Order: sequence, then C-alpha cells, then structure tokens
Amino acid sequence: MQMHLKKRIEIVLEAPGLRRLTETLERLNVSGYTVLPAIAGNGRGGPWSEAGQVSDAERMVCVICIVDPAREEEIVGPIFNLVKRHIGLISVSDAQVIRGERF
Amino acid sequence: MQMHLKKRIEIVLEAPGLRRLTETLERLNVSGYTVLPAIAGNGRGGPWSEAGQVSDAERMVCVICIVDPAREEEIVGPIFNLVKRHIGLISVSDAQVIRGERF
Amino acid sequence: MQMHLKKRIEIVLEAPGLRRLTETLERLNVSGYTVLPAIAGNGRGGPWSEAGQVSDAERMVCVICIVDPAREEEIVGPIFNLVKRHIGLISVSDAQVIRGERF
Amino acid sequence: MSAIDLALGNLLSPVVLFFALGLFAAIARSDLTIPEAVAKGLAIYLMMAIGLKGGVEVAKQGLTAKLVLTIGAGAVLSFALPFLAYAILRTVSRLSPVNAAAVAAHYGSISAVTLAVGIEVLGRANLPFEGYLIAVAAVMETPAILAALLIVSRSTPREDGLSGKELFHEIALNGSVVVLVGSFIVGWIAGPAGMKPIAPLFTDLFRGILCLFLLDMGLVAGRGFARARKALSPPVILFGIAMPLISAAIAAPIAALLGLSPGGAMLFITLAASSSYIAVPAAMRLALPEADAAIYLTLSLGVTFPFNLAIGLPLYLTIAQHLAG
Amino acid sequence: MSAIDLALGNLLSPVVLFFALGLFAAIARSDLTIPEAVAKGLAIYLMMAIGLKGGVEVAKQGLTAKLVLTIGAGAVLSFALPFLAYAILRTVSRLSPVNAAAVAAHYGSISAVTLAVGIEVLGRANLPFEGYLIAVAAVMETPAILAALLIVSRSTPREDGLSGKELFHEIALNGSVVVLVGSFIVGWIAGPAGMKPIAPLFTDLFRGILCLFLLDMGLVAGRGFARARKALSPPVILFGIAMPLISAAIAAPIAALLGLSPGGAMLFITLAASSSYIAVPAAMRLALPEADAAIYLTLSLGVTFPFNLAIGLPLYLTIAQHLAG
Amino acid sequence: MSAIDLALGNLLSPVVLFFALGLFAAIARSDLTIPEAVAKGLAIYLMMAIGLKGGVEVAKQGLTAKLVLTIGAGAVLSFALPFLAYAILRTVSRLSPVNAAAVAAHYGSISAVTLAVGIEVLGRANLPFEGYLIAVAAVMETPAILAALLIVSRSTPREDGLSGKELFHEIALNGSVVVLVGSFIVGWIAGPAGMKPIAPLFTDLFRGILCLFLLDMGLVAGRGFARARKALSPPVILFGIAMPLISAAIAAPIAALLGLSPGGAMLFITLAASSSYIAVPAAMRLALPEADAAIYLTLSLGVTFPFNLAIGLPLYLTIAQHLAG
Ligand SMILES: Nc1ncnc2c1ncn2[C@@H]1O[C@H](COP(=O)(O)O)[C@@H](O)[C@H]1O
Ligand SMILES: Nc1ncnc2c1ncn2[C@@H]1O[C@H](COP(=O)(O)O)[C@@H](O)[C@H]1O
Ligand SMILES: Nc1ncnc2c1ncn2[C@@H]1O[C@H](COP(=O)(O)O)[C@@H](O)[C@H]1O
Ligand code: NA
Ligand code: NA
Ligand code: NA
Repeated sequence: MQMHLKKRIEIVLEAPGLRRLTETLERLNVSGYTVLPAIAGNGRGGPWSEAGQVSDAERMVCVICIVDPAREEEIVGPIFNLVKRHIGLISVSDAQVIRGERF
Repeated sequence: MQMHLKKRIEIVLEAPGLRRLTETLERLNVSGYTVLPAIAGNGRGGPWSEAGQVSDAERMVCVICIVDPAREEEIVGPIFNLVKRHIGLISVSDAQVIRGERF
Repeated sequence: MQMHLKKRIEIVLEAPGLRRLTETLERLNVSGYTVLPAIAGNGRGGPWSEAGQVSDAERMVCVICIVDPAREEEIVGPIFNLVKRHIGLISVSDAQVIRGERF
Repeated sequence: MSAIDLALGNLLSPVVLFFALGLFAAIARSDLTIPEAVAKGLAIYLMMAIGLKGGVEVAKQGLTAKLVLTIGAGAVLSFALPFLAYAILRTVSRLSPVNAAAVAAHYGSISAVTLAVGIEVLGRANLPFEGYLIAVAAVMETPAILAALLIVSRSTPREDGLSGKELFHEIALNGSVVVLVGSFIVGWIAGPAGMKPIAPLFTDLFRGILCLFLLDMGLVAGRGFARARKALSPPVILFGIAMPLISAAIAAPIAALLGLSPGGAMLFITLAASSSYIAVPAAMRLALPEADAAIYLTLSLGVTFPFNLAIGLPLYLTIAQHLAG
Repeated sequence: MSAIDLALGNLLSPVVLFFALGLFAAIARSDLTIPEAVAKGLAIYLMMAIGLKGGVEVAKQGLTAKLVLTIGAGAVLSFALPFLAYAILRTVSRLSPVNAAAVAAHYGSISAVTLAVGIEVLGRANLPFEGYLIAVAAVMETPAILAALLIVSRSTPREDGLSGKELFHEIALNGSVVVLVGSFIVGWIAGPAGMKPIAPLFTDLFRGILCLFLLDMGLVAGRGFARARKALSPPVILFGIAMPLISAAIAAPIAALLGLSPGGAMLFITLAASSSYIAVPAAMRLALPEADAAIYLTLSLGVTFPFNLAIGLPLYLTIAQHLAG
Repeated sequence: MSAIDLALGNLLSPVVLFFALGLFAAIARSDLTIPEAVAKGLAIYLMMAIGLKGGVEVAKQGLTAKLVLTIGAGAVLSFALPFLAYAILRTVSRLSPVNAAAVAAHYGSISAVTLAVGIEVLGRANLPFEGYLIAVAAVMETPAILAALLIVSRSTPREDGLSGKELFHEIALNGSVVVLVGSFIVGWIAGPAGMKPIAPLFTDLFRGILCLFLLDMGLVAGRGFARARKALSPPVILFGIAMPLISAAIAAPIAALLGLSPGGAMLFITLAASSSYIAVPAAMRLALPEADAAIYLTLSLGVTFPFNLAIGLPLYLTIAQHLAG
C-alpha cells in the first residue's frame, strides 16, 4: 500500500481557547483536525484535573492535525502565535497516511 | 534500556464503526489496542462536536495500535478496507517500545 | 521557525496507578505531562471498556510526556519499573517542539 | 379547549420554550453545552420512563385483540412509509438513491422524544391513552431500517463482507430499542404496585427532565442547522414538513379503524408523523455509511422535530379528537 | 431567630456540611471525585431552577418600577466594584496589574451558587423575596468583566488581533448567562401554572441537588487550595475575606433605598458580596489569558465562597432584617 | 409473607428486573451502555443516600452500647472472613496465592449496592432497622483489604518501594468510604429536621435510582461475564455462591447475640454475605496489581451479586425473621 509522509501536529491547549484555534485552522484552510479531551496534566502552571470542574477555565484539550509537510511552516506559525498567549504546547512529528491527496 | 522499533497506527473513526474495527483487529491477531474518545473535529464532512449528542452517529473515536513493523502491511490493508466506507483516517508513525516481544 | 527535537513518551496505564506515575514524574523533575482518558482497549488481559464502570479498577489512561532526548533514559527507566507491576505500555517517539528550553 | 388554545398552550409550555432556548443559544453561537454523558443519561431515563408507563398501563388493561392489531398496523406502517418517502424524495429533490433511502428510513421509524412530548401534551389535556402504544412505538423503530436496506439493495449491490444477519443483530439490539422494550416488560411484570415506589423518579420528574432534554435537543438541532444549511436544498426542507403531514393523514384513518381512544389515536398519529433521531442515525452509519449524516440528522432533528413540536402535536390531537368524537 | 442561632443553623445545614466534607476529602487527598460531566449537568440544573423560580415570581408580581431600578442598581454595582477592588489589591498586595484586574472582575460579578445557597437560607427562615433578584443576578454577571478590560487597557495596550466585538460576543453569550436569563424568561412566560408540572424536578429537588453540588465545590476548592497555596500571599487572602464585607457594606444601604423586602435585601447584598466562579474565570482565560488562573480561582472558590457560606450569608440576613425592620 | 412469596416478590421487583434487563442486553451484545460519568454519579448518590439515612436514624436513636458492639463485630468479621475464604479457595481451586488473596479481600468487605437493595427489600416489607448498620457497613469496607495484604505478605515478599503507610492512606481514603462515612456524619449532625428539605432527592428517589443503577450493574456484569468465562473455573464459580452462604451462616448467630431487630439482623447478615465491587477492586489494583482483575471482578459482580440479589436477600430476611421471632 502506497503511504505518503505527512506531519502530525499535536496541540495541548486550554479549553476556552479552542474556538479561536479551530477558527485559525479553518482560516488556514487546514483540511481537518480532531480534538481529544485531556483529563489532567502538569506544567509550569502547576497540576490541574478536570474532575468536578464546572468552569472550562482550567481544562485542556489536545488537538491533532495531520498536514502536508510543505505547509508545516505556514500552519505552525499562526498556531504558535495564538497559543503563546494561552496555556499550551505544540509538538510536531512524522506520520504516514494512505490517501495523501486529502491533506 | 533496550528499545525496539514498532509502528504506531492511529485510526480516527466514527464511533458506530468501532465494533467492526476491533473485530477486524482481533481477527488479524493484533496483540492490543487502546481507544481514546474524540470530542470534536473537522474534515471534508464538516465540523462535528459530541456536546449533547445522544446518538453515536456523528461521534469519532481514536484507536491507537502498536504493532510490529513486519506486520504493518498485513494489518493496515484490511483496516483501510474497513475504514474507507466509513468516515475515518489512518496514520502510521514510528515508536520505540521496551518489551518488544509482545507486539 | 526554529524547532527542537524532543522525545514524546506515551504511557497507557491502568487508572488506579496514575497517582503513582505522576508522583514519579514529579520526583524526576519532568517539566510537564498531559493525561488523556481511554475508553476501551484490548491486550493480553483481554478487552475492557469504561462504559458504565463505577470502579476505576479496569480503566486505562494515556499519559503524554514530552522530554529532552538527553533525559530519555533516566526517565523511561523509573517509569518502566513502576509500570511493569501494573497493566500498562510505554512507547517513545520523536517530536519537534518550538520552545525547546522548556523541556 | 379549542385548537388554537391548544396550539398556544403547547407553544408556551416550558418543554417547547426550553427547546427554543437551546435553538437560540446554538444559533447565537453561545458556548452553552450539555455534556454528552448527561444527554445520554437523560435519554436512557426517558426511554425507561416511557417504557414503564406503557407496561404498567398494559398490566392494568390486559392483553386484547386491539393491542395485537395496533402493533401489527404500526409495524406495517413503519415498513411501508419509507417506500413512499423515497419515491417523493427522488421525485422532488436531487438526493442520491443512498441519501434518499437513508432519509426515508428516518421517516418510517419513530422518535421516542416526540412521543414523550406527545404524552406530556396528553397529560396537560388530561387525556388517557392505551398503554400498549408504547409497545407499538418500540415495534415501529426497526422495520423502516429494513425497508431502506431493501430500497438500496435494488439499486446498489452490496460489496462489503458484512452478512445481513450481523447487520440485523446490530440494528435489532440497538440500545434504545432494548431499553424501551425492556422497560415496557418490566412495567408489565411489576404492575401498578411495583411501579409505586419508583414513581417519584419515573413519573413525577418526567416533565421536568423532558425540559432539560429538550434544551439539549435545541442546542444540537441549532448547531446541526448552522452547519448543514448547505446540504439541505429547499425541496428537502419542504419534504421535512410535508412528510409528517402525509404520514399523519395515512395514520389517522387507521387509528379510527382500530377504534383507538382520542389519546391513543393522537399518539398513533404522532408515531407515524415523527422521524427517528437516535436509533436510525446510528443504524445508518453502519448499514449505509455512504449516506451523508448531515442531511438526515439535520432534516429529522432540525426541521421535522421542531415542526412536530410546535405545530404537529396540537394538530394531531385536534384530528384525533375529531376522529373519536 | 437570633443571629447566632441563624449562623449555627446555617453551619449545621446539610448544604454547608457537604461542602465541608468535600473540602476535607480534597485536603486529605482522597481519590473521591465527581465526574466533570455530572458537575456540569448539576450546574445547568441549578441555573435553570434559579431562573425559573425568579421568572415565576415576576409573573406573579408583574413588572414594576422597583424592578427596573433594582436591575439598574445591580448593573452599576457590578461595573463599579472592580475599580474599588483593583485599587485595594494594587495598594495592599503585589499582584501585577493584569492579575489584579482579573481578580477584581470576579468580585464585581456574582456567584450563582452563593445565590442558590442564599435562597436556601431564606427557605429555611421562611422569608419570601422579590423574584426579579434573579434577573438582577443575571445582569450583574458581565459588567464586571468589561470593567476589568477597561482597567487593563489603560495600563497595557492590547496586541492580539481580536476585535472587542468578538470578545464581547464570547462573554455575553457565556453558557451560564444564557441558561440563567433564558430560564428566567421561560418561567416568566410559563407562570405558576406552567411551572406546576415541572416543580417536582426544579423545586422539590433543589436543596438536595445543592448538597451534591456543594460536595463537588468543596472537592474542587480543596484541591485548588492545596495547589495554589504558594500563589496566594496573606494580603491576597485577606482581600478575599474583606472584599465581600466591603461590597456588602456598600450594597446594604442601596437595598434599603430601593425598599427591598428583608429577603430581597439579603439576596441583593449576597450578590454584591459574592464572587464569580463559573462565568468570569472562563471569560478571563479568553480576555486576559496572561492572568494566573490559580490566583483568581482559588481566591474566589477557596476563600470567598466558604467565607460567604459559613459567615457571610447569616450575617447578610441579619443586616437585611435590621434594614427592613 | 411466606419465604416463597418473599423470594418471588423480590425477583419480580423492578430493581431486580432491571438488573436482569442489563444482563440480557450485555449477553445479547446490545450496544446499550450507561456513560461512565453517569454511573459514577449514581454511585455517589447511592452512597450519600444510604449514609444520610443511617446518620439520621442514629440521630433519632442516640449512641448505645449495642451500636459500638455491632460495629466492633463487623470489623472483626471483615478481617476474619478473608482468611477463611483464602483457605477455601486454596483448597478447592487452583488460584495462585495472590489471586486467592485478592478474591478473599472482596468477600470480607461489603457491597454498598447489595446493602442498598437490602434496604429496599426491608422497605417493601415495612421493616425498620438500626440506622448504625450503615456505620457498620462503612467500617467493614477496609479491614478485609488489610487481611489480604497480610495473607500475601506471608507468602510473597513485597518488592516495590511503596511504604505501607502510603498504601494505607490510599485505601482508607477511598472515595466510596469517604462519601459513605461523611454522609453518615452529615445525617447524624443534621438530624431528621435537617434531612426534611433534602428528602425529596435522597429518600423519595432512592428506589427509582436504584433501578437505573442496577440496569448499569447488569450491563457491566454481563459484559464481564462474556469476557472472563475462561478465567473462572467451576470451583471458583461455586465458591462465589457458597461463600455468601457460609458468611451468612457465621453472621446470623452473631446478629442474634447482638440482639439486633429483624431488619437490623437481615442487613448485618447481608453485609457479611455481600462482596465488594467498588472499593476493593480499586484497592487491589494498587495493593496487589499482579492479581487478575478479571477473576475477582467477575466473581464478585457476575456471580455473587446476582446470587445475593435473587436468592440471598430473601433468604437472609427469612433467617433474620426466625432469629428474632
Ligand atoms: N512536557 C510536557 N509534556 C506533555 N504535556 C505538557 C508538557 N508541558 C506542559 N504540558 C501540558 O500543557 C499544560 C500547560 O503547560 P504550562 O503552560 O507549562 O503550565 C499542562 O498542564 C500540561 O497539560
Ligand atoms: N487532517 C486531519 N487531521 C486530523 N484529523 C482529521 C483530519 N482530517 C479529518 N480528520 C478527522 O476525521 C473526521 C472525518 O474526516 P472526513 O472524513 O474528512 O470528514 C473529522 O471529523 C476529523 O475528526
Ligand atoms: N499493542 C498495543 N497497542 C495499543 N495499546 C495496547 C497494546 N497492547 C496493550 N494496549 C493497552 O494496554 C492495556 C493493557 O494491556 P495488557 O497488559 O497487554 O492487557 C490494554 O487494555 C490496551 O488498552
Ligand atoms: Na414515523
Ligand atoms: Na459581587
Ligand atoms: Na462480605
């Protein structure tokens, strides 16, 4: 099976900023993304846990976004600009996909 | 610590198809998998969110499956056949594990 | 944008052991981690699903932890020692991050 | 009560107002959400409450020939309506055969939530109904799905390796069908005496929880609508309003023939006129994954459900009262 | 009831005891947790119940000039208090301008849960209140946020590309505001007759569910406290106790001027003295993401809320009874 | 009521019928599920309701010597039964020492849900009970875990770096123990007057919510069973039925010696005969992670719990009535 090399961007971001992130992704014409919930974590801001929280203020989500390597720079830049004011983390790794034309 | 190179298969799939996927994995004698919930996403089919959904019709899950590189082809093929009729996405990346004989 | 190579450690662990894991990470001075819930899975111990569970006894979580490559050995060792008595799985892959000095 | 009083009383009932609130919040892009786990828990509660109510009524009234006939009539309707719906859709809209069949399945099947609001409307009007209509509802959930598969199989050959038996199993044991039928049987066995200690939960709270649930449905419908506007052409939207009326027109004389009480006739018409939103969408993802979920979900939840809520239910009650009067 | 009886009765009420239980469990590092979905569901229930109660009361009493005046007074208070709070914080503590402004916003806004417990206290004391105080509560949620933005904009220039309009939309349509205002309107339209069938859920269960919710709040407050101890300096903690008293001292004469009943005056003072814990924190993450959430959340939920629960509420009731007596 | 009427009435009660429905759905591989968050919320509700009920009863009756003696007897039983269970298991089955010890811990400890159904059975039979049996239940949760650790430490040396103190902390502050004991104390302090306003939630809804919860337990038990069939050999399954009877036979004369009322004796026997399904499994994952969870969970929830539900409870009631009669 023919596989195509893509970049897998993983963004851990505080939940209230999610809408801004997805709007940024849509503005950048990113073909798709998937949001996973996070239930706990720790960072420079100290540990947190979603348990029993009513406000989303301290919750995190993890957004996965597979993009074409050619577009990595152009996408990571604006995301970084948005995330840097919020609590968050961006990491990028390699991934192979099948229907390469989609990304 | 001795590490072994494996393949990490990540499948984003609509929830109603999950049972078929796990049955396929079991038929293929895949040693294990882990299912993470997704809470929102976007793709060619437009954005979706689990918030308030009663039906699983539009929900996605993310299945992670670490397999031996030698078996990658033989496993990705049938998964792709199953996923292609459903809404979904397969990506494969490298990962190192410790107890290599298990996979 | 200047990216830095880091290691992404992914630990699938049964939920009751989570506190011990995070305490271990803190003892190792790991700069941060994120916990994702798992909702189902399969392994040598057979399939499980969180659906309707009241006890955490059979639930899994997935802990993601991005660390400096120089510290990989020193971190993976103690984690492995802890995880090996529990039901669990550790995998390590490469990832690029932006603010490299944080990890 | 006159028909207009009825319609107004319905529109101003908290249940409908909370649906409107949800709709508004979603369209205004508020971040209000009801967690998925809570929504699913509420749905299970509603199915249990409806099922128990029906079962207890049957325990009171006993098994009759009318019961068996009504169940049979419901099953036939559920199987037949999708063929009609499919024919209409293919004539008036440009939906592909698969999409048209998937939509058609929703209109043959029933909506347990519309049924719940129908029961609430009867409660407000102090009208009793035959308890076995709950059983009719349960029986009407699935034949429509089979009809849709039949329609598609005539135009497209199936290619995946899935046996029909496996598919039937997945559909027939759909969680919502199991809870509804199961609770019906529990109510039947336990009877009025067994129901008494659990009535504070399953009877007294029913209408309040319906409000919470409809707030959620308003949110989901509103969000779906914002998103699927493009997918829905005017003929398709029109279908979402005309089809319940057509189904009601077919079901009304049958209800009269069966000799149902005004309350029972109203629910029978409501079942025919309502379109599924829980069981059938999930079944369609399995049976016809090529069909576009945005179309059938939005049409069923965003067009037909609000129409039934605001206009359909009081109309069906007026019809039922005339039939029986 | 004497003031001391009142305070003791309050401290030994199940609602407060369950908060203490949660606090204890968290500080003792028990693994007890209430799932996030359940906590969010309970919060939505509370907002609906409070909103409905207020709306039904207004339906009973009708629109009056006093209503409009009280709402206006609430809005002004909510906008003015943050300036005072900011000045105090900058004088007595070392909080940065952004952190001080974020904290200040919380104290101008209100806590729906403190309001709920206040209503429960009135219920125990058999005191009625003006229903429109719920509307006052809804109106007081947001002006404080705008005040905080104004304060910050004078010291720090905004640099991100977000328009104020977009931000205002995100804040004004915050889910908790929408549910509270929406349910108020539903209650108003439906009136006492429409409320009756849903009262078993929204009235009878109110106090019991408050217990569950306060168990959760105790857990969250306790965990936050364990974690943010370092972030909170003694002057900041002192502020968390002094500020509600200052706000109460300002609100009390206003309540007297408005001619509110003892129950109404008590709730008006409670609104002024309470600090937000649901709507404002989420808004601050969007509007002032540089502010440290650990500071404002812990101060509001871990210091001011328990203070109001244990000491504030009976005190405000005593004051209100003297004002009106 | 004769013993057979009792057994039949129990089997046909909605609580048991919903458990059967869940069991059926799981075994038939329906996709019906209750979200984890809802199940956990229901479990916390049940613990609170039971704890409050017990505390209020003690507030009514006051502290007595019998209370202290009964609690002491419960603690001793909980510690002693695992040794017996371990000896039986090692004799009749091929379970490893660690697995046998883990199973044994479950049978010394108690099941709060079985207790809840026991209270429901007493309610149906109109029998009162000594409220402090709730405290007995709380006290019996943990000694069994210590016993299991003692058993294992004699055969296997511990190798991980965990101090016993740390482990004890994790076990003693298990969430379910904290809620049960805490609510008991809240009920005790608040007394009947404080309980009144929260009774609609914690008393009136108790049986209905038990139905929902047992539907879930049926689902989980059925799924576990389908999956762990291989792990459970016939001698182990037999143990799951015999052990509650043995425990009941030991507890019955103690209940008589203590001079408990029929209702109280029935609950005391039920506690001894029930096996844990929430607190102990989680503790075992921490204390004895090498033990196979599939064995102890399925045995406790899939074999012993249904046995107690269907046959055990009416039997224990009959015994208790003869003891006291
Ligand atoms: N090294 C890391 N690996 C994985 N997740 C992290 C890491 N550092 C931070 N995070 C996540 O990002 C959140 C915010 O981090 P911080 O801004 O450092 O407080 C944390 O609460 C974690 O959920
Ligand atoms: N490029 C992508 N990166 C991550 N997730 C994606 C991507 N494209 C699609 N998805 C996920 O797969 C689902 C279905 O995609 P689609 O079939 O394109 O509608 C989406 O709703 C997303 O959750
Ligand atoms: N190959 C694998 N890929 C992904 N997850 C796995 C794999 N093997 C095991 N797991 C996860 O780890 C859990 C415990 O595995 P085991 O100890 O083999 O029973 C499983 O229930 C899965 O959630
Ligand atoms: Na229909
Ligand atoms: Na305030
Ligand atoms: Na026991």
